[in-house]
Amino acid sequence: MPWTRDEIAAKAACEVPEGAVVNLGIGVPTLVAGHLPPGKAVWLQSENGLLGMGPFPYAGEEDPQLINAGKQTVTVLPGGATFDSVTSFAMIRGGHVDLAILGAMQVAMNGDLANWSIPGGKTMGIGGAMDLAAGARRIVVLTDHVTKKGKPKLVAECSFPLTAARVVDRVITDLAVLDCAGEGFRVVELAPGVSLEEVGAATAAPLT
Amino acid sequence: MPWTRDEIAAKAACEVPEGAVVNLGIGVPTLVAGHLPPGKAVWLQSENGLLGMGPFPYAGEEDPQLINAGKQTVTVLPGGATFDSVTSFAMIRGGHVDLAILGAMQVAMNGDLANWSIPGGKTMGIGGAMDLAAGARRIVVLTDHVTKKGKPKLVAECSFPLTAARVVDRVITDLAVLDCAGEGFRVVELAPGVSLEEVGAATAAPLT
Amino acid sequence: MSKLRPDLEAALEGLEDGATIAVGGFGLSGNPEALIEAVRRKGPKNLTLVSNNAGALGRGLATWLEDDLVAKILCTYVGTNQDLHARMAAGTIDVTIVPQGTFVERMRAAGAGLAGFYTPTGVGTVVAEGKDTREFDGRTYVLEEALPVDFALVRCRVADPFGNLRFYRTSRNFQPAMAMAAKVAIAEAETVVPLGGLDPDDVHLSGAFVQRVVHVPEHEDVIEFRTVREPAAGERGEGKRGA
Amino acid sequence: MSKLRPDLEAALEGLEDGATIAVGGFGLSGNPEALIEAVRRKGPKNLTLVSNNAGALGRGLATWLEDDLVAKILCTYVGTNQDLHARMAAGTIDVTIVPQGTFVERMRAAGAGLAGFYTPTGVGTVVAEGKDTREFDGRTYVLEEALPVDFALVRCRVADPFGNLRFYRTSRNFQPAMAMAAKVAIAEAETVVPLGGLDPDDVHLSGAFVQRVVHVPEHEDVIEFRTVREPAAGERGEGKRGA
Repeated sequence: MPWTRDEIAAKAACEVPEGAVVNLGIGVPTLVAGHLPPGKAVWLQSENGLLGMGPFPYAGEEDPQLINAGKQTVTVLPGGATFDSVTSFAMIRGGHVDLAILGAMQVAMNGDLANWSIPGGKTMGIGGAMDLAAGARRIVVLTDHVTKKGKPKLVAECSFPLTAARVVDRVITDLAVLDCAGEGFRVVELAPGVSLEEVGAATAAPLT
Repeated sequence: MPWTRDEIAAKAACEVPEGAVVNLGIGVPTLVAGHLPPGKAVWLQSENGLLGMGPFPYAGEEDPQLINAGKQTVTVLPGGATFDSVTSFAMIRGGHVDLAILGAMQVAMNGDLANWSIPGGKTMGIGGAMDLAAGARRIVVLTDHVTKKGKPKLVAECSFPLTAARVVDRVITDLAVLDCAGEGFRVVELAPGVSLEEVGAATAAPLT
Repeated sequence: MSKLRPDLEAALEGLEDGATIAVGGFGLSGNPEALIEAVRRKGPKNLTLVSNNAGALGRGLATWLEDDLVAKILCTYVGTNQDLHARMAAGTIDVTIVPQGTFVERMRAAGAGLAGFYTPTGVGTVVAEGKDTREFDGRTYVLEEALPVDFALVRCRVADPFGNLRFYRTSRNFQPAMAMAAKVAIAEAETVVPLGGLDPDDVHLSGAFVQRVVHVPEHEDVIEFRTVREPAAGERGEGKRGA
Repeated sequence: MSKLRPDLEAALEGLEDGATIAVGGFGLSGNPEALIEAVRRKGPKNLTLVSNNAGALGRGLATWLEDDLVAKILCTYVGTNQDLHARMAAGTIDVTIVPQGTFVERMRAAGAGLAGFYTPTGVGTVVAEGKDTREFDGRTYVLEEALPVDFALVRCRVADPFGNLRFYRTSRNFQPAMAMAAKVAIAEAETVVPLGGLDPDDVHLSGAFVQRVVHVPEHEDVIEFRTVREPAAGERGEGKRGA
């Protein structure tokens, strides 16, 4: 049985080392925060200028000038710090973010990532996506294995505009955990009841 | 009669506009602070990370962690701010310092400045000199017109290693106030009792 | 010589048609709301707007689009800015979308007197097309150039008459870099304190980078996505993001 | 997971022969004195030292020269550092002198993930010799490359267990950029507060840039030039400078 969104997020939470500085992208990556074991010290970075992001505030305690990169009201944990965007992206590009967990439209077997624009679609923008993809020390992508129309998202070569080239280390989908291995995807783990053949059929690149 | 060091500094003080951000170099430029009219708001910058530098502290009030770029104990005025060297040199190179008043070994008629190294001499270093010369909006040089051995310091072309090329606007010496005018030095004012001929004889470049 | 201006109109002196204006704030948070509204009233045309989002929900800088003040936009994220989507679709506005780190670093470079820098961001993507690339230690970087602006409009928590500024929480964002990059940086301050009212170590941006200050205690600070947690629940949830 | 180390030796773990070490402080002010002394005791050889002044008056980093720990120095000003002058004259040390703004910006670039930048500083001088230059808008700039280091030793006023740092007055100087540029940034803190002991807006350098913290309440902070004014005199005098 394929993993649910929450199960994918729980898998991803295991990728987060103690004490790590982590940036969580839009979509399923967001859910990872909820699956971190209590007591595990993880420093969530929000690229609008916050490290040590806490949970949403209690109703009535929202601060309009304390938001995350999704413009949602958040809180700051003890030990958190605020800074300007120059410093925030210095942190990101300079390799001081240990891990970015991102969504994707396509991931290629060589690690190419496409997650910002669909040709012919409405352009939402780049935001911090390209800096995060280029700068974070490790990139883990969380995504459904195929699109809603059943098309593979793990491909030999991206057809969508790239966010960054050769940056993705690992992909966690509803079907499997896979590493980008250059000439193909290396299967690390299969979802319970999912066969290698099923994963292969849903992937537009070799499995190695 | 040639101007004294203090008279040179007083002349230079007239070059400082109200409200200006000013960096004062080593030697005679240092004396300019003492000649600013009381009540004239001037913001002295010290490139080690201080804007709004005040006078020396009273004895017993020295703070070893509040120094100027000459490593002397200083104070900070109300409205002053401290910052790191990255920000300090961003300020300097980015044109946010209105005026730098510097010493010189040689100044060329095209504005070339040499004030950091004498060939064969002991090298003291560059410090902030090159950034100030390249970055401040206006450069005024205070210097004796000739060396202790009587050699002209205002020249057609610098023989000493440059600090920056084509940056000096004005030179105030013991003999005259002169502007760097490309093909020569333009005499703006003569010290009392000093003739144009005397200045010309002491200058190794045309007067225009 | 105070940099305090008596009102918004005085603060905007010299802002004319064709100006390039950077405006601080992330989405609708930490915007210089009064200055934005005052520019709208003034009505300069043919502006180039440098802003992360260029407004949202029909508010803030979106009102400049509504009034057709803006000919060009440099931004990083369009997102839910329907006014901008509509104008992009209609082709009535020239929009350049750049990576956020490059966006702010280019302004920082302008303010710091640097002509450009080599960044890894955007290499191998459309962002690097037509730009110089170069290898350093086996990795490819793209040359991005400084982005100076004519005016910067920023919002801060505290200002003094010299223009020393202090910001609050995540409303600092692009504001310091924008001020640095501007010929004329105008700070809209919630609080104005006398000289000495800020400890030297508490200043976030030195007055050397700020030309004018205007005191505007009131601000709305629209929350775009009000997210809260249940008092009982112990769950963490930073929610979705997207800019 | 605290970054606090129990003692100086633990803080210096892994610092070996041949390391490139950046050390904060301006002259003898704001130096990480205890870390400097601990490195001396440890005695690694063949170091590359990145420091504005490399010590003075036979103190601070000058003791590393005395013990022949240093093979190369990158600095901006030698000044009154007689130990360094002597070794330069004897040719027993490889010294590169660079402009101070370039010195610190190169470390900032390394910490910010940028490979290099174009600066106007040094154009037309020996500093630009052998380096690429390029024109932007009619002005010439020289390409300076990022300067990463293995270790940074910095001194701060306040640290917390995550490594968030706050500095005091002009002792901030090169320390944030050096920490950013380092694989391992070690902060010697006068005071250590618990997490939350620093307001988020009061942090000068985020713990993301700091790997280790060691608590050293005592520090000497040598004054190189004690300059004072007469209580009676109303004169201003900022005195001579030179670094």
